[in-house]
Amino acid sequence: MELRIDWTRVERCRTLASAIVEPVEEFIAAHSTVSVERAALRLLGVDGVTADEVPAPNAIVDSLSETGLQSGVALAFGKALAETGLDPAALGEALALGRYALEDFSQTPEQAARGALRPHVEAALTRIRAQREDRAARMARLPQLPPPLLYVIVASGNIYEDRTAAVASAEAGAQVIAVIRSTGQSLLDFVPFGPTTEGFGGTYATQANFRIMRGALDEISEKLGRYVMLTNYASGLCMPEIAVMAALERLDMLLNDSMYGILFRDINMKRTFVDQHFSRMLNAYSGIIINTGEDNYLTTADAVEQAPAVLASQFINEEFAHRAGLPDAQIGLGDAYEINPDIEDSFLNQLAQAQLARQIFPNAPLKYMPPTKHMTGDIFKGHLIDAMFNLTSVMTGQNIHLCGMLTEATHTPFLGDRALSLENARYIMNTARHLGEEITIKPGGAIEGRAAEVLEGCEQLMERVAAMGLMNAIDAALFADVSRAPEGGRGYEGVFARAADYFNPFEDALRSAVAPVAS
Amino acid sequence: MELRIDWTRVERCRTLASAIVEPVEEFIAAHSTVSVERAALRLLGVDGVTADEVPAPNAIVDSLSETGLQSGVALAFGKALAETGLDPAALGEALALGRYALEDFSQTPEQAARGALRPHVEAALTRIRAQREDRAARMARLPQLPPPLLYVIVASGNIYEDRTAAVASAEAGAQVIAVIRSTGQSLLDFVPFGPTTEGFGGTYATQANFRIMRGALDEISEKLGRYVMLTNYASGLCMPEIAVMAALERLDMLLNDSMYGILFRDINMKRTFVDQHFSRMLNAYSGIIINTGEDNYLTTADAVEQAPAVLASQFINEEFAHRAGLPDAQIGLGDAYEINPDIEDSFLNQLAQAQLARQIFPNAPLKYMPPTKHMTGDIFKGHLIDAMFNLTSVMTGQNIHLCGMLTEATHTPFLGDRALSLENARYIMNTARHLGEEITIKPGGAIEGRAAEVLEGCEQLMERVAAMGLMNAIDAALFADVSRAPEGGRGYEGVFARAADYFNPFEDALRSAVAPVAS
Amino acid sequence: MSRVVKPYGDTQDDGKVQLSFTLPIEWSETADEAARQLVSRMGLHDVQVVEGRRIASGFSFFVLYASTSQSVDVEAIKLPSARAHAMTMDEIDAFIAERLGRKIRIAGACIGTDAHTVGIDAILNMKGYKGDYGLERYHMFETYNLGSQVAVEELVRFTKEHRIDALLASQVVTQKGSDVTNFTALSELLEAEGLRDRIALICGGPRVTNRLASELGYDAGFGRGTLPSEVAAFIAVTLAERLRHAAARV
Amino acid sequence: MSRVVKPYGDTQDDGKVQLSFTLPIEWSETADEAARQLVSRMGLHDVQVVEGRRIASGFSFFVLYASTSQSVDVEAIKLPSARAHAMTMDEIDAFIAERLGRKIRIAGACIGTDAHTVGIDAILNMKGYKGDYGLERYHMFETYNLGSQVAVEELVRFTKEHRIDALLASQVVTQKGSDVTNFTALSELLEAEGLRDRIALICGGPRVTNRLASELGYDAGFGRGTLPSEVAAFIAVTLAERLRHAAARV
Ligand code: B12
Ligand code: B12
Ligand SMILES: Cc1ncc(COP(=O)(O)O)c(C=O)c1O
Ligand SMILES: Cc1ncc(COP(=O)(O)O)c(C=O)c1O
Repeated sequence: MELRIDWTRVERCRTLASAIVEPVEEFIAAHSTVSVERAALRLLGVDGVTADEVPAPNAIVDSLSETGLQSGVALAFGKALAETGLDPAALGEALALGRYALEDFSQTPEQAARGALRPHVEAALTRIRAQREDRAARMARLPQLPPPLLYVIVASGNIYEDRTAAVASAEAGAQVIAVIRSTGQSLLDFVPFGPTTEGFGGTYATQANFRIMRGALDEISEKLGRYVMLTNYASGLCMPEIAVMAALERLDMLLNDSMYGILFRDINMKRTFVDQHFSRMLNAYSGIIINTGEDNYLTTADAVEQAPAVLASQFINEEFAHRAGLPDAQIGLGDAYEINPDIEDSFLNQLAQAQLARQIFPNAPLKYMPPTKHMTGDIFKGHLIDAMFNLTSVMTGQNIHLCGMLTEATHTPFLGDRALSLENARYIMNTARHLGEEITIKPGGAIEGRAAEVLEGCEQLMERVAAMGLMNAIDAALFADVSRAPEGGRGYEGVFARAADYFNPFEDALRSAVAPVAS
Repeated sequence: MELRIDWTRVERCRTLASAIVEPVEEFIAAHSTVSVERAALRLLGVDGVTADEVPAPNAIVDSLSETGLQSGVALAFGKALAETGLDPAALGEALALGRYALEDFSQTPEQAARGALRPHVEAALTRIRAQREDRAARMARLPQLPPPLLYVIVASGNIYEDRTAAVASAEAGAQVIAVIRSTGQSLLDFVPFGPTTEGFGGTYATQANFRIMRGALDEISEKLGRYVMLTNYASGLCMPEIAVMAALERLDMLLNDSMYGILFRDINMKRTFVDQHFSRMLNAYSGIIINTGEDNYLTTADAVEQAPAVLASQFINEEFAHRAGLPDAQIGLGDAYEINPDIEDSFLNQLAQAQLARQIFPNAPLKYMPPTKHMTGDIFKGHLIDAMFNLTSVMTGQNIHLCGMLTEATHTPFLGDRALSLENARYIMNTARHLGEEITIKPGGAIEGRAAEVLEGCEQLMERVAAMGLMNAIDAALFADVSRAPEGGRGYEGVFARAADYFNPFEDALRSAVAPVAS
Repeated sequence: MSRVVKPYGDTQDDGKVQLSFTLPIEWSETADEAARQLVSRMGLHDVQVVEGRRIASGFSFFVLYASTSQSVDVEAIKLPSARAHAMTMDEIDAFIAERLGRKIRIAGACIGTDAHTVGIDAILNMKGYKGDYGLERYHMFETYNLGSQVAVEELVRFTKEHRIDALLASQVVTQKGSDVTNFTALSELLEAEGLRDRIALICGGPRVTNRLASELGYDAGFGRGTLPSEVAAFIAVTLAERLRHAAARV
Repeated sequence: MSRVVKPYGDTQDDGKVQLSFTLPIEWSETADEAARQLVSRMGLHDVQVVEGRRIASGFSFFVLYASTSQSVDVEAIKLPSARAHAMTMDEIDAFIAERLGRKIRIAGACIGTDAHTVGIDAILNMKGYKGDYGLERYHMFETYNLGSQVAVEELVRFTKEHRIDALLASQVVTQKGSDVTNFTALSELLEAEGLRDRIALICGGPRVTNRLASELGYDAGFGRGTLPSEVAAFIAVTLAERLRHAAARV
């Protein structure tokens, strides 16, 4: 059911995306953030918390002077490594407990620091590569069900209940499990520590929680004979650190959007741009598929009106991702089924939009988000809206399919809700498996017309954004009707200009390992 | 979404249908049944019951000698009319109460009888015409919602609860209300009398119940500004009588199949053929749309295998209907969504079948029956199967749409079930209203292939039926895997050969009013 | 040993239950509250009316979630299962040949005015159900399928005439308790005719449970999803037991 | 006068209710029976387990229909409705001008870590909700929308500083009772700061009911489907009443 598309417009949009992203990339190259630095420490093996429950990476980065920070924490930490002869984990603990201070070692020559770091950097990258290879081996051995990948969320607030839920979902047909974070975590400028059992509307993303979940899913994957993927959320104030944890614990996907935090969490844009870049380089190296958050445009604003903005955001996310070295196969661009279900022919518009994304991004594993905004307590109607979403997905060949819940308006999913939801997806996708291949879209009809309209609107929007620059465009509320100032929002204090001697061994290593992709 | 169809095959099927029906029509012309005779009495105005609760029409027909019967009850009754000077209702009562006996008047000349009957025959036909005109006027004044006509059943067993349910359904969007009959009524060789409050799995079809329901629906039609139709079941041992009641009480549709009773209720085939003919002539005259029962083939046997038999039955029902004077616009041919929902691409097969019927019978108001057989106690899944049925219906332009119930496997519908069901239909049909127009079917693809296969299978089946004759074919279990002997089954004792002086003034009047339609 | 369980929403023992129903009242905030109170009276707490709306004049529909404080001890459930004797067709035939040494005579019907024969056919017909052969296919059964809408009197007459060993009655329509009425009529008539003790009396249908069957004085009841071999095994084992008891009494 | 109603299936007072839930047990006939018993213990009768199946190891899902013997007297429900004062925007503005003679100062926020602003925005923003204008559009309101994830302390500070007359708190996330926790924290802090009596304190969110609000010591609570004008009318009437009472006391 191919649409005829004006490909010159598509090319123009890609050119515009590059023009839009280029200046931001220059800013990124000249800056770092506290979270990038903490991520470097985590990669080296620093973990744990202080007596006051402050995570060691935070304690250490916060202990740096401003100039110390501007050179990158790796340098100071490397010096201490060289002097103390401790391994990074032990050193991190000692620093966190205040047994040493980084400034004690400021006189150590840079070369010694680099030398001391080298084996640990290598070790970290080796660990990540090992996880990547392990994943590849498991996926080859434990093949997945026919596409799309059915994706469900667990969100009880308690990692152990989540584990039960995840295993049950996998048995019921889920191919991807996402552990939704507690409200507020994305605004924390640190990553909580250890297994957690208390969250609201979700469960904290901690490395221990990642590990518990990965262990359970590995076990059930073996039992089921198919690899079940795990995902979590990076976007927020700690994108780089969560990317590290995900790499180490073999998550398979990660929510990672170049603008989500800015628009939807009022996180400073400069902070977000720098953070997303580093975290995406890591994602690229880890073989993790990112999931972008275009669905969020549609939860507050009207889905018909916002369709061009969604497409524009997909182009921009793609460009940022390419620049961070992510190949198409790892760019899970988002879209959502959020048009008011009571509009006549709304299904046709949904089809148009989904198929348009499919054709414009043929190699991206598109991530399709379910209806949420128009879901109500009428679970019976909700189940039907989900069915039409499932139908659209299978007709247009989406890849990552977040299953809608009939109880969307009521509570984070119950175990039984997830079973019904998976059954919904399986039934619809099976009964209409090859429908998309057996029909053609009427040339010049309503569906093609809608697709053309969206593409045209997208191009116009991107022209405006390119003309004023991305940061000013966001300031001017060109995305999601939200205005964010370049210096406003949370976490701006954590952004800093790199000194001339700024040093981040991981960035260097990743840059040579994951080359930017030409869009 | 037109299918390319081999029209020479379609023509061949129509030729075969004519060849199949022709000999049966000869049989019909030479016979009558007790129910046809009772229908004549009812048309004349005979009603009520004897002291033993035997309906007056039964008591009177049963009182005739064999030869008396063979001349038609009208003759004997006409003689009594002439002699007593009573009006038919009063005469009927007097006969039922045993105050007179028909044989008392056997010496009266035939001419006197005919003369006495004439005004009452005229009056009956005038009443029916008046109802037909009343319907037309109401429908013009109170226009219906966009097609298809949403049709729901009420079946509490109690006509007063049914009335509540019918009004509520109309408010919730129903355009047609069917009152389902109690189990067993189709095997009764009489029609129960008066309002009834006790039925099992349905409510008795009585003239009083018809009237109660029609009254309630007329009232709500005015309130809603759209005419709500009423329907009930004719097929069974009393097809002609129920056709009379429906004509008099202004029902708008009637289940009336030329073979249903034979195959699914083990009613004698000769009885059924004669009865369906007379009842359909009446339906034609009353402007009542018949609904045929092809869906029943699919409730016991496999829907994929039986598809050719369904189509064959549609051709045969069409031919019988045409011979009884029904124009296409009054022939609601049945089909159903009964393929196992868990078969891959089952939706494609359903589309193929529904669209095939649509194109072969372009002027017939197709009646599309919902999934029943594969519905289970899992009401959530059931609601989804109904949704795909709804989608098929709107895509292929079905006309009369019997709404599926999520509780199909559990109970006759609750008031709330019907509301959910109507909401399901409305949502799906609205969100995908013009989908059928916006797509084309891949030439030579799976959908077209399936349609061609069904048509071919149908032709083959009809060749066999034509070769052996319809009665023998039914004996040989060529339909629905059920074998019925020409002289077997219920009600055969009520079939009789017409004597040379057989007289049925209604048949004569109807034959000249409703001319057979050329297929 | 006991194992007490509660409904599971997303947390062990949260007791979460979903409900829906219609109330014969016009929708309003008060109607929502009426729905809430009604569910509270069922002993549920944390009642949330997540949907309440008018579906017709004078009728409102509600969807609710709530927590029950009730629980049930799964280990304490003593359910005499009619499906307990898993055997294959060949095993059952061999078992009958050995223990009874003769064919078992079986009659089945859909009784009363019920015409839903698919279920009883699934049990009796050669073809069977879900790949499990029907009773007609067994060497050691002689099977009579009387079809649909068979009056209880007729079935009892047939049982007497054909010296039936096992009688199978089906009921699918359950509205206004018509199934219970017909099942009861059958067992009472058999009793009255002095036939009850001689036969294995079995009922079935989608709403039948073995518990209901014993309440009605049947030897067993089979519900949705029954396989023919489950019924066959039950008949074989039951009649063999009877023979053993009868032998013991001699 | 009383009007006692029961759920309506297809017959007046049949009491029919649909339920579904998950039990943490492997599916079997016994599991069906456990589900049945559980629902019986809720005081329901004629319990029918129409669906029971395994959804994962150790978990089964059930759908049931049953009849409740409970009923509820609709006339006896005394529900202080927060939505009782139907007025248009112009009427409300006029009412405030006449009764209070000054603008009402309103602050609204989504409190705690909750970021769901769509609901409170629907009430406050110009644009409003379902064609009903938001409070910002009223001449006689001066409105501050503090947005999302506003700490209770910050909101109370703001209330004091800006001499707020009516405070609107929203909570959409309700998991583990976080909504009740945050609402309670807010009202307690206002109390502690001596501000509570001076303001109209209002909460809202999809799971809020006016009943819950009064339990938590709020003046009113607004749930799903609330229109801005309903809130506006409540604020106007409540503050006018207070003024009258205060005047009376002088
Ligand atoms: C097919 C069907 C029909 C066909 C029946 C064809 C036939 N020859 O059987 C037709 C179209 C004729 C029909 C008609 C009617 N039907 Co009907 N029908 C159904 C339907 C769709 C499927 C039933 C079925 O075949 N199930 C498949 C079989 C294999 O399952 P089963 O019966 O449960 O049998 C299994 C077990 O229960 C068990 N079993 C069953 N019997 C026995 C007996 C013994 C001894 C044993 C050991 C085991 C056993 O073994 C079987 C295999 O596992 C159901 C809805 C549904 N989806 O369930 C409605 C349904 C049963 N019908 C219903 C009704 C009301 C009717 C009518 C009365 C409607 C009307 N007024 O016109 C008519 C009248 C028929 C009559 N006189 O009885 C209602 C019954 C409501 C109720 N609970 O009272 C249902 C539930 C639909 C509804 N929701 O309204 N129906
Ligand atoms: C949109 C949405 C989002 C958007 C929010 C964007 C935004 N700026 O608001 C985004 C995508 C960001 C989001 C995120 C999350 N969400 Co959210 N989200 C929703 C969704 C789809 C719709 C909510 C909505 O906008 N409703 C429309 C408005 C108009 O309705 P309303 O809020 O009820 O408001 C009306 C009335 O209640 C009332 N009202 C509301 N507040 C007030 C206040 C006052 C004073 C008054 C008078 C009246 C009033 O008036 C309004 C108009 O009538 C719901 C699901 C659903 N369909 O309901 C989930 C839902 C609310 N989200 C949920 C969750 C868990 C989350 C997350 C925590 C998930 C996660 N872990 O990542 C995050 C975190 C957000 C956070 N920190 O709080 C859950 C909450 C579960 C629960 N009951 O606890 C829901 C129910 C989804 C689910 N089933 O899991 N979400
Ligand atoms: C891209 C992206 N990142 C992160 C999140 C979750 O963020 P938070 O924890 O702030 O709700 C979302 C939520 O939808 C998202 O789309
Ligand atoms: C054509 C037709 N007539 C009549 C009936 C109802 O007949 P009975 O009352 O025998 O169930 C049906 C049932 O589906 C039917 O399809």
